[in-house]
Amino acid sequence: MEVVDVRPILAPFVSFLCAGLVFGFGRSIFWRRFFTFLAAFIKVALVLSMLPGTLQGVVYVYQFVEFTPGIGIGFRADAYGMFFALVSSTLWVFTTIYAIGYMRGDRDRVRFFGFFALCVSTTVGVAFAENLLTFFLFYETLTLCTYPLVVHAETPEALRAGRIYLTYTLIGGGFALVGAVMTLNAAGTLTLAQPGILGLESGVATLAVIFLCLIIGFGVKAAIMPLHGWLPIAMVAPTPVSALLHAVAVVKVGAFGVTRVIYNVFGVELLQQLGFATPLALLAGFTIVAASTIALTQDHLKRRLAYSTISQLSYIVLGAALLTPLAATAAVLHIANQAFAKITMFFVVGAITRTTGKKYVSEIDGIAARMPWSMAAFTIASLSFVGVPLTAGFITKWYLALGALQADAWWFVLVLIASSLLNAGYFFPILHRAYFRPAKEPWPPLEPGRRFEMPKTLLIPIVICAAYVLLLGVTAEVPGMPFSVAQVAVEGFFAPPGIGP
Amino acid sequence: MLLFGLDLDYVAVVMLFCVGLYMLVAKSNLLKKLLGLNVMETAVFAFIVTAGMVEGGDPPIMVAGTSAPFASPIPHAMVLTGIVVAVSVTAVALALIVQIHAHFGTIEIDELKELP
Amino acid sequence: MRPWPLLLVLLVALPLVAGVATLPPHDAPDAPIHTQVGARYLERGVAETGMKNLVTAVLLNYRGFDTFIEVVVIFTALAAVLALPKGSAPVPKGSAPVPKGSAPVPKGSAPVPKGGPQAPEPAAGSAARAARAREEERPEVASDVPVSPVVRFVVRLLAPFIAMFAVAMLFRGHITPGGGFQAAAVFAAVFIALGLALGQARAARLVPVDWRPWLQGVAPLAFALVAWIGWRLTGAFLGYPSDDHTAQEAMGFVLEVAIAVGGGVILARVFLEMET
Amino acid sequence: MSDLFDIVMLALLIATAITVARARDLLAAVVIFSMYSLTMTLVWQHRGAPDVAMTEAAVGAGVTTVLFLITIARTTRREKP
Amino acid sequence: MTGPWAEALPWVIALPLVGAALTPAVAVRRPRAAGFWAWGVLLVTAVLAAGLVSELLARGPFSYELGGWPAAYGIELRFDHFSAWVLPLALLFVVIVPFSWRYLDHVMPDERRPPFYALLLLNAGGMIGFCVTGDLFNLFVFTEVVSLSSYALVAVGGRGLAAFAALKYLFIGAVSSLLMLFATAQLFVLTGSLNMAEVSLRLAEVGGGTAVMVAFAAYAVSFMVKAAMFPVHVWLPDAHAIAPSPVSAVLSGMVVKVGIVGMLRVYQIYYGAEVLELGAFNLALVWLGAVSIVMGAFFAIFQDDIKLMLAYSTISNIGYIVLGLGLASPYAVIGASVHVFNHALIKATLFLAAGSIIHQTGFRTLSDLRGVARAMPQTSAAMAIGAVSIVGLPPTAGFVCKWYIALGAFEANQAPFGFALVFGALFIFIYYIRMLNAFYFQKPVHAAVAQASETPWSMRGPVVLLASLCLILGVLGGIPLTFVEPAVLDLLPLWGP
Repeated sequence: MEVVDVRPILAPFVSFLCAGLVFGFGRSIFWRRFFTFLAAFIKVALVLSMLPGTLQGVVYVYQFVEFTPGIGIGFRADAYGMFFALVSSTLWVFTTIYAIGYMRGDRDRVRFFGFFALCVSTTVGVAFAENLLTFFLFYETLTLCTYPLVVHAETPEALRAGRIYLTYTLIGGGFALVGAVMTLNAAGTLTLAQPGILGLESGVATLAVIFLCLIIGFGVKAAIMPLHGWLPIAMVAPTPVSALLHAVAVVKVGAFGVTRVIYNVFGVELLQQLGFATPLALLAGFTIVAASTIALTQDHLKRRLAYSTISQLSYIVLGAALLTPLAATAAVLHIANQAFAKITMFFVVGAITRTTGKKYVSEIDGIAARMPWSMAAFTIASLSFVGVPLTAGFITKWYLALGALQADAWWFVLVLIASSLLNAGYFFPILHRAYFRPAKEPWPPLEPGRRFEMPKTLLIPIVICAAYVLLLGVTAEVPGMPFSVAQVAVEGFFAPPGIGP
Repeated sequence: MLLFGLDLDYVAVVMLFCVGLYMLVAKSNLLKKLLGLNVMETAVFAFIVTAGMVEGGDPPIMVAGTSAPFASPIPHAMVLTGIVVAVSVTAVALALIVQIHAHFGTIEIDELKELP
Repeated sequence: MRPWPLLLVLLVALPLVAGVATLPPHDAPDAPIHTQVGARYLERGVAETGMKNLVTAVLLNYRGFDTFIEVVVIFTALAAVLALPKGSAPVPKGSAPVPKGSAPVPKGSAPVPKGGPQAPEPAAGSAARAARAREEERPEVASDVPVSPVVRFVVRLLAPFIAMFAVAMLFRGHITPGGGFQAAAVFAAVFIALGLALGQARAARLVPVDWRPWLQGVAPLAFALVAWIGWRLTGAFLGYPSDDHTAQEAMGFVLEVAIAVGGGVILARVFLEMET
Repeated sequence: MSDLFDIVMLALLIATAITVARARDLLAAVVIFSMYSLTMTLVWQHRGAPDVAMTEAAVGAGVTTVLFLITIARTTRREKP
Repeated sequence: MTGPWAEALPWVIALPLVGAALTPAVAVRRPRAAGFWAWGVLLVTAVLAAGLVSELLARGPFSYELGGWPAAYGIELRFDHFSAWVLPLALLFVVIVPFSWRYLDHVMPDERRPPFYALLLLNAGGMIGFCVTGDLFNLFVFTEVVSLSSYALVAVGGRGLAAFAALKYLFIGAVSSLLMLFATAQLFVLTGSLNMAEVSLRLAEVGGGTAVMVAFAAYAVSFMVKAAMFPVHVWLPDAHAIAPSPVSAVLSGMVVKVGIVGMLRVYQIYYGAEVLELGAFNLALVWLGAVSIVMGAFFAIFQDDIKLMLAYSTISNIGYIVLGLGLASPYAVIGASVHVFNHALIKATLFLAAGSIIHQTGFRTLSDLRGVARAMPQTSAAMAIGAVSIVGLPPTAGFVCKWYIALGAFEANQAPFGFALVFGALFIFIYYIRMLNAFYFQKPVHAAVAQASETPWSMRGPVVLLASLCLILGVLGGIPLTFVEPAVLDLLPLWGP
C-alpha cells in the first residue's frame, strides 16, 4: 500500500537544512551544537514516526520534481529503506555526541560538522531513494561530502588518502552512472520496484554489462575485494569520520546499493535465471576470508578494524547474493548489527588514541585497567563479530548459515566458520593484550575531578552502542525491533510480482 | 568564360583567396598577415559580385540609359556591407598591431613567440 | 618557403575549387540568383521603394536591418579602438618610417614603462575635460613626416571641393551610384588629408569634442529612430509607408545623412586615435 | 573584347596580390595593395556594380590604405626575412 | 496568431545596440555611470526577452517581418525554441555587469569605461540578434558584431600580451567569418535567397551536389572555429585567460556558443532540405567532440594559472556539446542543448569567482593562491560548486547534461562514447581537485592571500547567485527542457544517423 507522505523527503532535508545553518551560524559553538542536535532528534523522530506504518506494510512515497520526463527525484520509504534510515539516523545522534567530545578544541569544526550533517542527509536520501537516478544523485553527493572529512587533517598524508578515496569512488560512481543509464535504456524506467525492472528481453550480454557496471559502481563503496583499496588508506580521517565512513554512511550505502541492485533492479527470478549472483557470492566469500586474513597482520588498530569492515561488508553482499529469504534477512540485519558493533569499536579506538595517544595493537598492553568501560564495550563488540550467541552477530551468522543451506551453498558454511575463527583470531589478541598483559609503562592518570576514564561525551555513545549490540542479540523476535523491519523488507523482496511490499 | 570546364572568373577568385590565405598563415609579419586577410576578403567579395553579374547586364539603377538585363542588386548590397565590416576589422587589427609594437618593439610573430 | 602553409592552402583550395566549379554559370540570366528574390526587386523595386538605385533600395529598405547592424559594426570598431589601453610609450625610434635594420627591443629587456608622454589618468568625472585639454595641447604637426607647403596648400584648396563631392554623392545616392557609406569614406578621407597636412589639432577641431559622443553614434540612433517611426506609421519595424513617396524619401534621406556623418566621424576618430 | 579585358584584369589582380605577398618593404606592399584594390574596383565597375566599385575605391583603396600607412609610420617599414 | 510581445522581437536586438551607441554620450560627465547605464539597458532587454519567451511558450515559434516585407524579400526574424537562449543570455549579462563595476577598478582607468560597456552591450546585442535572425546574411553581420566586440574585449585588460592574444583571435576569427560569408554566398548563388526557411526549401529542389556540400563544410569549419573545437581551438586559451574576468565569463560562457547555435541553424537548413547524407559528418562530430573533451582536460592539467585552466575546460565542455549533437539521438541533442545554457552558467560562476580571487589577492596561479578559502570563504565555496558542476557531478547543473548525453549515447548504441563521456569527465576532475585542495587544504604562502578580504557585495552577490543557481538547476534539471525539448523533437525526425 503506497501513501503519499512528505516525511520521506523531510528526513534528508532536515539534516540538509542543518548543514546550511551550521555553515551559516556555526562559528558559535552553542548554535552549532543546538542545530546539530535538534536536527538529529527531529530526524530520528521523523523516521520513527513512519515505523508503525512500515511494519504494517505501508510504503510512504513522495515525488519531488521531474528531472527527465517520467523520471523524477522521488522518495519512497519502503521497509528496507526504513531499516537503513533508522540505523543511520540513530547512529548520527551518537556519533554527534561523540564527535563533540572528540573534536573539542580542534580547528575547522564548522566545516566538520557541516559536512557531517550533509553526509547523513545524503545517506538517508539514499535510503529513501525511489529510483536509481535519485539513488545515484545522493550516492555521488555523499562521495563529495565525505571528501572534506577525509582530508580534514590537511596533512599531505590526508590529502593523498583523499585523492585515493576520490579516485576509487568517483570511478565507481562513473560505472554506476553508466549502469543506471543502460538500465533506463533497457527497461524504460528506473524505479526501484518489486520484483525488479529488467527483463530477459534486453539480452543477456546487455544485462551482464549492466550488472557488472552497477556492482562495480556500488561495490566500490561496499569495498568488495579488488575494489577495497581506498578504505584502509582513508583511516587517516578523524575517528568520528572513520566511524561514520565505516559504520554508517559510505560503506553501508555501497552495500545497500548492491542489495537494491540485486533485489529491486534485477529481481530474484531474473538473477536466478541468469546466474550472475553466484560469481558475486564467490567474490564476497573470498573477500570475507581474505580481508580477515589481512586483518590478522595489521598492527595499526584502525587499519585492523578497516580490514575487518571489508570482511564484514561482504557478509551483506553475500547474504544478498545467495537469493534466499533467510540469507536476505541476514543481509538486511547485518547492516544494523555490523554498524552498531563496528561503531562501538571505532569509538573505543578513538577514545584510546584521544586519551593515551596509542594507535597500535602492540601498544595497548593492560589498557583495560585504565579504561575498563571502553574495553568492556570493545569486548561485547568483538564477541558479536565472532558470533557468540546473545549478541547481534550471532543472529546474522545463524540466518546466513540457514540461508546458505537453503540455497544449497554448503561451502558458505565453511566460509562462515573460517571467518568466525579469523575474527576471533584478530580480535581476541587485542582483548588478551588489554586485559592480561601488564602495562609496559604506567598509563596517564585520570584528570582530576573526573569520575570516568574519559569525557562523558565520549563514553556515553560507546556504552549505549555496546548495549544496543547486546539488545539486538537478545530481542530478535520483539516486534518493532530491527528484526521485524528486516522481515517485512525481505517479504517484499520475495513477494510474487504484482503484490509488492 | 570557361577553361577546362572551369569557370575562369571563379577560379581566379579562389586563387586570390589562396594567395591571401598563404600570406595569412605563412608570413611572420603581422601587417603582412593583415594584408593577406584583406586580400582574402576582397576575393570573397569578388566572388559575390561575380555571381551577381549577368551577361551584358547593366547596373541595377533604373534610370534612363540602362536597360534589362540588370545585375542582381542583392549581391551588391551584401558586398557593400562586407566592405564596411572588413574595414572595421582592419581598423581594430591595426590598432592592436600598433599596441603590440609599442609594447614588444616588434611585429614579427617569430620574434613575439620567443618573448617570455 | 615553408612547406606546411602551402599544404594548408592546397587543402583549402581543392574544396573551394570543387565548390565553385559546380555552381550554376554566373552570367546566365536564368540562374537562381536572378530569378528568385532579385527578380522581384528588379521588377517592383522602384515602385515599392521610390528609389531608382536598387542597391540603395536594398540597403535602406528591403534589407535595411542589415545596414543597421552594419553601422553598428563600424561603431563597434570605434568602441574597440577607444577601449584599448592607451598611453604606453612607443619604443624609442627615429623618424618614421624606421630605417632599415633597426633592431627590435632586445629580448628580456624590461617592459616599456607605463604612462609615457600622456597626462596621468584623470580622476572620475573629469574625463571629458581631460580629453578636451589633451586635444588642445596637441602639437600643430603631429605627423612625423614633414609636409611640404605645396601639399598643405593643395590639400586646403581641394578639401572643400572633395567634401562637396561627397555631399553630392550623398544626396543623389538614390538615383546614382554612391550613397551614405561612400560619402562617409570621402568625408573621412578629407579629414585624414587635412589631419596629415595641417596637423591633427587643426583637423580635430572639425569635430568638436562635445559633439563626438553623439555624432559617432548617430548612425545607429538614426536607424533606431527611423525604425521606430516606421513602426508607428506602418506597424513594422523599419517599415516605409508604401504609398507615401515623400515619407519614403525623407526617411531614406535621414538614414543616408546619418550614415555619412556617423560613419565619417567614426573613421575620423579611428584615425585620430591611431595617430596619438 | 570583354573577355580580353577580364583576363587582363584578373591576371593583374593575381599579379598584384602575389607582389603584395612578396614585397619585403611594407610600404610598398601597402601601396601595391591599394593598386590591387583599385584594379578590383575596375573589375567590379565592369561587372555592373558601380556602387560596390565606388565603395571599394573609397573604403578599400582609400581608408584602409591610409590606416595601413599610419600603422607603418607608427611601427616599422621593413618585414624581417 | 501572435500576441503583443511578438512586436518586441526587433527591439530586443535594437535596444542593446542603441544603448551601446548612447553609452559614450550618457557617460560623458561621469564615466562610471556607463556601467549602470549598461546594466539598465540589459535589464530592459532581459524583460523583453522574457516577454518573447512567454509568447513562445504560449503560442509556439513566431516570426517578425522587418519592414513589413514578406519573409523572403526582406529580413525575417524568427523566434523558435533555440532562440529562447536569448533569455538566459540576457539574464547572465544582467548578473555579470554588476560584477564588473568594481572589478574594472584594477583593470582600466575610468575614462575607458564607456567604450568598454558599449562593447559589452554590442556583444550582447549581437548574440541576441544571432539567435533570433532568420536570414543567412544577417547571421553573418551579427557574427561580425559579436566577433569584433569580442576581439576588443580581450584586449582591453592589458597591453602587450592581451593585444597579441586578441590579434591571434582576430585573425582566426576573421577567417572563420569569411568562410561563413563564402558559404552564405554559395547558398545564395544556389538558391537565390538568403532567408533560411526559403533556402532550405529551395535546396530541396536544387538537390545535392558538391557545391552544397562545400557550403556545408565551410559553415561547419567556420562554426567549429567559433566554438573552439579541438583542432581549431588555438585562439581560445590565451584570449579567455587574459581578458578581464567578466569578459572571460561572457566569452567562455556565451560567445563560443555562437558556434553551437550557428551549427544548429545550419542543421535546420540542411536537415529540412534533406540534400546531404550527414551520417559521416555526425560521426566526425562525435569523434571531434570526444577528442576535444580529452585534449581540453589534458592541456588543463598542466596549467598553474587558474584562468587558463578554466579556459581549457571550455574546450572540454564544448566537446560535450558537440559530442551530444553528433550522436544525433533525442536525449543526446537535448543534453547538448541544455548544456549550452548550463555551461554558460557554470563558466560564469567559475570565471567570476576566479576574478574575485584575483582581484582581492593579486595572484592568479594555484601555487600562489594556496589557502585562499579561509580568507574568502564564500567566493571559494562558489568556486568549489562551480568546479564540481563543470565536471558533471551531482547535484549540480553540470550533471544534468552529462546524464542526458550519456543516455543519448546508449540510446544511439554508441556505448563506447557513453563510457568516454562519463570517465572523461572524471579525468577533468583531477585538475579541479588540485585547485580545491590548494584553496582549502593547503597553507597560504603569501601574506596577501592569507589576509585577503571578501569582495564587496556588488561582486560577491553575482558570484553567490550564480553558484546557487548551479545547485538549484542541478536538482530542478527539468526546467531548461521546457524550451529545448520541443525544438529538438521538431528537428529530430529529419536528423538521425
